[in-house]
Amino acid sequence: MRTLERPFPGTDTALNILAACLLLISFAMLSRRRTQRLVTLLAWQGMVLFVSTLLVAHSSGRVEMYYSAALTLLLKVIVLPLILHYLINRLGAQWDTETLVNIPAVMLAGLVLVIFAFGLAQPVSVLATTITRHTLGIALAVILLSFLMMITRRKAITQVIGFLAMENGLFFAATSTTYGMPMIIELGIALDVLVGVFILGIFFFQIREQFDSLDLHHLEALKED
Amino acid sequence: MVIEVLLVLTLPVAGAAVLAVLGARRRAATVNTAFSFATLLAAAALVVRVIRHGPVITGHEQFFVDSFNVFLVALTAFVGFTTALFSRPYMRIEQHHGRVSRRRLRLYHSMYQLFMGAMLMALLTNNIGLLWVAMEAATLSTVLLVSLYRTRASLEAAWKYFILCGVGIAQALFGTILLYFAAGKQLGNQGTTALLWTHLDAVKNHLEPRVLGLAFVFLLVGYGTKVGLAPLHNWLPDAHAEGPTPVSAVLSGLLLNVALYAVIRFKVLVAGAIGAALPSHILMAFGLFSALLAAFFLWRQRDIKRLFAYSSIEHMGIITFAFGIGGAVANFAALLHMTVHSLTKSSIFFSAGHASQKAGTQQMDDIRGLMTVSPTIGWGLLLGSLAILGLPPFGVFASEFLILTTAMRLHPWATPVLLLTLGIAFAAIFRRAQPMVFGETNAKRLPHSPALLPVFIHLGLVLLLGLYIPPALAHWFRAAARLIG
Amino acid sequence: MNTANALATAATTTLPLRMALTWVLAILALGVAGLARPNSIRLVARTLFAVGALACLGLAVLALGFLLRSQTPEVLILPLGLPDLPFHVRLDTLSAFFLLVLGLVGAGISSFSAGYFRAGEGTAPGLMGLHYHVFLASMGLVMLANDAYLFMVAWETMALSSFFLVVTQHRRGEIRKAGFLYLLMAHLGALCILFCFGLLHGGHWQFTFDAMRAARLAPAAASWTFVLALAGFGAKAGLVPFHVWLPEAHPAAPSPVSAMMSGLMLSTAAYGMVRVTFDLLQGRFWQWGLAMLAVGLFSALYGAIFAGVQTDMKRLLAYSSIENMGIVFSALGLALLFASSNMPLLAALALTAALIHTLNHALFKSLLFLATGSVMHATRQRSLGKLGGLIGRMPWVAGLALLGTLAIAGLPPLNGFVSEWLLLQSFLFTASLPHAFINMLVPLGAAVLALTLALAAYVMVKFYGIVFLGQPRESSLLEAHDANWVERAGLGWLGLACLLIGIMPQLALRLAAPVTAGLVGASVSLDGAFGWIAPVAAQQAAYNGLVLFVGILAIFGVTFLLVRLLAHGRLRRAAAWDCGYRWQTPRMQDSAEGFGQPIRHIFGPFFRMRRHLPAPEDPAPRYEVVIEDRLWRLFYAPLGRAVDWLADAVGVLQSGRLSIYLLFSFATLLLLLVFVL
Amino acid sequence: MTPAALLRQLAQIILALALAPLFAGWIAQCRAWLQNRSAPPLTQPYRMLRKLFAKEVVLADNASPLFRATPYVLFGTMVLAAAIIPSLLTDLPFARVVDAIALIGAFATARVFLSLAAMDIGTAFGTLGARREMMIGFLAEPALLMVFFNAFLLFGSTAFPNLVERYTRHPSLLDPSVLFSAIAFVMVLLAENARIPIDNPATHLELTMVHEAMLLEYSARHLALAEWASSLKLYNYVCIGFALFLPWGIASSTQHGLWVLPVSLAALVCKLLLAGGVLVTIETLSAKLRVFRAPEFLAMAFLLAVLGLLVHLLLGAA
Repeated sequence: MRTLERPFPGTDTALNILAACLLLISFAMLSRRRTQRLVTLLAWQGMVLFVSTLLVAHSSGRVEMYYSAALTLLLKVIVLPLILHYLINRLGAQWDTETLVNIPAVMLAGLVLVIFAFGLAQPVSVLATTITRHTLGIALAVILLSFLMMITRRKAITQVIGFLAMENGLFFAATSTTYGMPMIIELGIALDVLVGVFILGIFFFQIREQFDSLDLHHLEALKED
Repeated sequence: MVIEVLLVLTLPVAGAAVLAVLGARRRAATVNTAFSFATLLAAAALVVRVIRHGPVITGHEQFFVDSFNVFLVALTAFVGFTTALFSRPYMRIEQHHGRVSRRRLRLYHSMYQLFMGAMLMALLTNNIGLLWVAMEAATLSTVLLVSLYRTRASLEAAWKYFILCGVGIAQALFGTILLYFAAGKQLGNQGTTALLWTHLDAVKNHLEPRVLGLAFVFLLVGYGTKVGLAPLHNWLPDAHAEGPTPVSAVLSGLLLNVALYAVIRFKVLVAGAIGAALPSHILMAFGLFSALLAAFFLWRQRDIKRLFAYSSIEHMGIITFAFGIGGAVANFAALLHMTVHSLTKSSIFFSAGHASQKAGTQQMDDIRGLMTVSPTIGWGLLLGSLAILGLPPFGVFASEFLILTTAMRLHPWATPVLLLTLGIAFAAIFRRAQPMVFGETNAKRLPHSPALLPVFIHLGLVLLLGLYIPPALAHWFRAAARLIG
Repeated sequence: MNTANALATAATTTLPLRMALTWVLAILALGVAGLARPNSIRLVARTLFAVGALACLGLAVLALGFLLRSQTPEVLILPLGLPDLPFHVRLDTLSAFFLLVLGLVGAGISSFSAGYFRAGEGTAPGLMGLHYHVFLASMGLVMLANDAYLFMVAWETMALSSFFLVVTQHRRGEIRKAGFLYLLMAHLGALCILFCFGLLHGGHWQFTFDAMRAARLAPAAASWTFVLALAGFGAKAGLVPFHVWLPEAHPAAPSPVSAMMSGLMLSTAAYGMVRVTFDLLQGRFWQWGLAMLAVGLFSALYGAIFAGVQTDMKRLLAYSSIENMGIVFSALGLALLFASSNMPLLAALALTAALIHTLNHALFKSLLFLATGSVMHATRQRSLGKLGGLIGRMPWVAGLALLGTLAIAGLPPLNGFVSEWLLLQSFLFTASLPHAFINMLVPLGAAVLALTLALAAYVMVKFYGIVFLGQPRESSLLEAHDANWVERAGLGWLGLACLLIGIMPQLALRLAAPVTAGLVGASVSLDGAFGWIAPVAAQQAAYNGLVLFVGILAIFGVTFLLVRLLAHGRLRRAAAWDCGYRWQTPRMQDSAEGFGQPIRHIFGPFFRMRRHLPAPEDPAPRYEVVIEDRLWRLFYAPLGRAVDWLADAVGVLQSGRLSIYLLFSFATLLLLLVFVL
Repeated sequence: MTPAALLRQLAQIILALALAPLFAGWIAQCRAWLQNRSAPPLTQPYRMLRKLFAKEVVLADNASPLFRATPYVLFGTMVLAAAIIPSLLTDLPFARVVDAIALIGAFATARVFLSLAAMDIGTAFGTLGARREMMIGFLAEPALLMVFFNAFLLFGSTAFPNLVERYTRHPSLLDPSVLFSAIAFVMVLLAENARIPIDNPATHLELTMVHEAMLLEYSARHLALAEWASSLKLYNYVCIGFALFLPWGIASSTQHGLWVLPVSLAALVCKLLLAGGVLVTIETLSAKLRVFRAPEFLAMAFLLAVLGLLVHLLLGAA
């Protein structure tokens, strides 16, 4: 049962602020129509993660957290957005927009989810000994929100973005509840995410050439009835 | 690091690399088979070692072999080998029919090996984080296999498979994090100790119940998606129907097992922390619901591979139900059922694949009179279906016998559901299988002779398990049943 | 009734049991041997079936010896099966009795088959031989099994192998349908039996019958067990409403197989019922007896009525099997009534009636089915409307079939009458039951039984008269040939047994005595002179088949001699009187439909009839009547529709839209979270 | 069984053989009187039998051995029945081994053989008759069985001698149910013996025949035996009626001495004369039913018999 050394004034407030940003971004993603905007938001999300990880690393004084922060920066802020932008340009999907139905309702659902997530995380976070205890609820909220986003989206790319946002939420949960998973696992996860995105890239092109569109309503042929 | 474990883990990966380099030469299929066979040998050696010296923990505790995963490792390696054996002529015929190009075969072979490696890793690792990584890897490697034909349907199936399982696996990761978090308070967050199943198992009674409850939900939803529990099952029939038959065989026969294995591993921990009641009831409910739903889906199928995909859902449901019941007998039965189901189901997919190759379609209404045109395929399909329907003296009957009798004793309320499920499933599958096997036909000859040796090896084993279970296997089953509690 | 310990005490020597197992394995081996040269009729049919007949004979002799000599149960554990549940086998009087039935009848059928099977009967002979012998052996194992697992394995193997035999000619669609229906019903029944064992077994691997015997269930559980057993074994026995498969499946199979299914497989159902109800549950509540009695009687009447209106000889016999099994089950119900109200002697009487009727039914039903087989080989006809006058062409078959017909019609001095007499006797004593209102009900039961028995006679007269008597309805029948001597041997064997049991019923009684003694702790009195049965007390009722037989023969002979002595033997052949109508043709004889007309008329409500009557000025007059089973529409069709509907309904879940799927998993997640919260 | 008993047995059989045709003749006479016709002599049946025995048999070409054996079987079963039923005395060795149920069996045997023989030639009318005969049979048989059941419940035996003796010893056992079963029995008797209202023994219109239609193909000695058998059948049924409902005068096994037999013989003859009268009256008063109506008639008989049982049990239970 280790306590943290070198308490750093204001760290937790900063972290809470960052967490709030994260939540804000998720809501923004929930309501954005333009695909490219979503990518940008995703990048911002990564940025916030990077900063928070740095903070946690600095306050907890764990070396490997710096690595994981660097990894975050590399993967979530630089590489993935670049790949996505590249794909969007190659697929000529810059101007793709979602036809979202009834944003207020979705927002309301999102709100309910957030409350639900807090309620869920409350008993758990009181057990947490990390300085970031209260952020678990937010992490969970981010996950659920991006889940909601995936449900509401109709385009392949946006769905993937939602998927990546969910990954971010997970990552945030990992850093906030426990000071990150062991390095090896982190690497594994990162690798998986990277490979996943590559495969998705391949998919986009295949889907594109088969259906000459990335709209998911083409992918509704396999059904019962 | 114990050499056998090392071999079992590395051989498939090496195979993947070699095959990726080797490309689509004519010998690729043979090399694939060879590597699978080597893996099988390594697994056999591992089994022998376990029989001799008991459980193994190795590689800085990152890997372990106990009575729960040893037979699954053996089973996976074995079915992997037989499937490779089967896929050799099968894929050649597919190529001959022009459904796959030679470049795709390269992808196919190396991904196949990678998939095997991932599953073995998932089975052997002691580290729940690695377990997650391996499962994800398994998903990724099979996604490309499912979409191998590049048809619209296969792409759609692969996409759904990817998204659903990806999202699911993400939930599982969150569950893993929560577990790690809970364990940190006992085992400390330094290093990977808090992720090692053996250690978790040691302290499971002291883990924080509330967190474990949450974690279990996320893990169940996550890995349950891959098990194909309704209503998380929707990816399964599509992926099975649209991928190449060998892939369907390994998906049904192995991947579902591995996912279920993960679920049960976590169930053990959670039951230790919050008591067995809650997880048991959740599992039973999931199992019954999946089985019943699958039965009704079976009733309406026209596509042969979809049919047997749904039957996999049904059987996974039954197994989950049995694990939910718990206790020595039910767990024993569930483990036995895992084994015989994967053997039977893969053999069915083998013969179903050749049957649909013959008829040139997967529509069952157009497949007729296999018994007359090629008796081996006909008998394979018929016996396989009868076996999977739980007719003795096949092994499926043995496990179902134990499950049903135990359920009848402990949870009589489940009886009507089970009766309905099994009755409808029987009628649904048999009314389709019979006309395919019997009657007149218009099928044409195949360009290459089908490889049905695996079919009859599998069926032979299933028959054996119905009448006689080797002591070692029985011992593992019993020990694992005790472990699962 | 503390029969449990009486039965559980096992003997030290297990020689008979080992021998029984050896015989069963030998039969199995014969089946496998056929695969050596699957296409040679000479090897498979002529040789293996003949040897199989001998093996059955050996089994019969063994069982006979056990019943008359040792009678102490023997148990054995085989090194097969599940790790903690090896195969337990047991030979006691009950199983011995049914093994005797199996051996006796199996010998007849096998020897007939040796002459019967020709090339090109659908499946390859070797395969058919395999299925045939597996079928036979699995029935033997059903009798020997002493734990639920082995019992179920043997039981389902029996169903499976017989299914393969049913679909021998799988190229014909209706036969495939019949096979499907058959296997489905068999499987559902097996599931019921499985669940019944699930209630009986004692938790941890306690699947042996001994353990089940020891476990005293709570009344509710016991009653559920009984209901499940009745459903399961009733489905196999073809009791209404689970009878639909029987008239489809039995005719579909080759005749020897029909004989085995009707004669032997149905007996295994009776065996299972006795085993579970009397042995394992130790027949505790009279309500069970009443239920079984009601179901049995209804099935009996139902079967008889439907048999009366059939126009296909094998379907007719199949329905008559339903009738006979109904009789057996009503006898069992009666025995249960007596046993549960502590009247062991009367219970023994009814049980004896049930056992002996099972034996008799096995004998004469297989005899008749085999006869139909010969007829079909000789004429290629199954429809009664195309047969007739065969007594002149195939005297052997006709003569032996006559024996079977008289026996199944329950006429003295043949065996059918013996069991029916016993059953009626036991019905007579129901007035002494301690339940007032059952005393009211049972006479009605007796009335129904009497009606059924009389109807059976009607049906069999129809069967025999239309097939063998009169003039050939088709010109092709003129060159019908008689059965070959091997087939005759098989038929003769069965006929002989019918006659023997008829005139010496006390032999059968002596065989049944140890069984009833073991199960209900009493047995009908065997004292009295040779050939005499006086079940309860001689001054109450007695029957002597031998004296009756001799009496009839004597009077017959004396009359004949007197007529010949006092009068003369002059005789002149001439054409039959045509009532002055010269243009009569054989096709003007009364048809099967015609003969069934009174039954259609009287029992109209039972049927769903579609009839086409020709108008007087029809250029091509055509009479057609189609009889359907009401239960099919009332019970089965709606069931199928319901499943169809539900299957369509669940299709919505697989809508093909990814977001919906995601929604499902999302909802599941939230639901579970709420659940654990 | 002692030779004396055997002798008595034989005596009763011979008596039955002798009396049966006479009884038939007596009925014919009564009918003639009731219909204001000049009656045929009492021995008319005997004359006919003699004539028939003298004639030459004309056999259909396709007649099988079954056809030729049937008359003997009929005759045999009926004689056997006569041996069982205590018409004159109860101390009958045969009656101890064949009880009432077996008797029904014997009658059924006769019926089945007759029907089969009728179908053997393959003429339309034969089969028609056979069908109707079997129909009547399967309705009448249960009714008769129920009558016997009732008797069993009253006197606790299905063996005729015991029935009769208990009955004669304590008539107190008699109760209302007997009335029902008596009526039922009479109806069965009419149906089984091809009397009006079910069948017309004197008809020569084939379409309405039942019994006669089955005998159409028989001639000479075969016909003679068949006719004799049917008269025996009637006689037997009447004797069953006596044994069940008015057993007085039948010599029981306990009483011995020479005077016994004449007395019981006298009683029997009186009862027969009476029965003949009653029978003819019924026949003359009722009209023949259509064949389709026959089931209703017999169902009524069946119902009455069962009702008798229930009445007995109700009173017994009360």
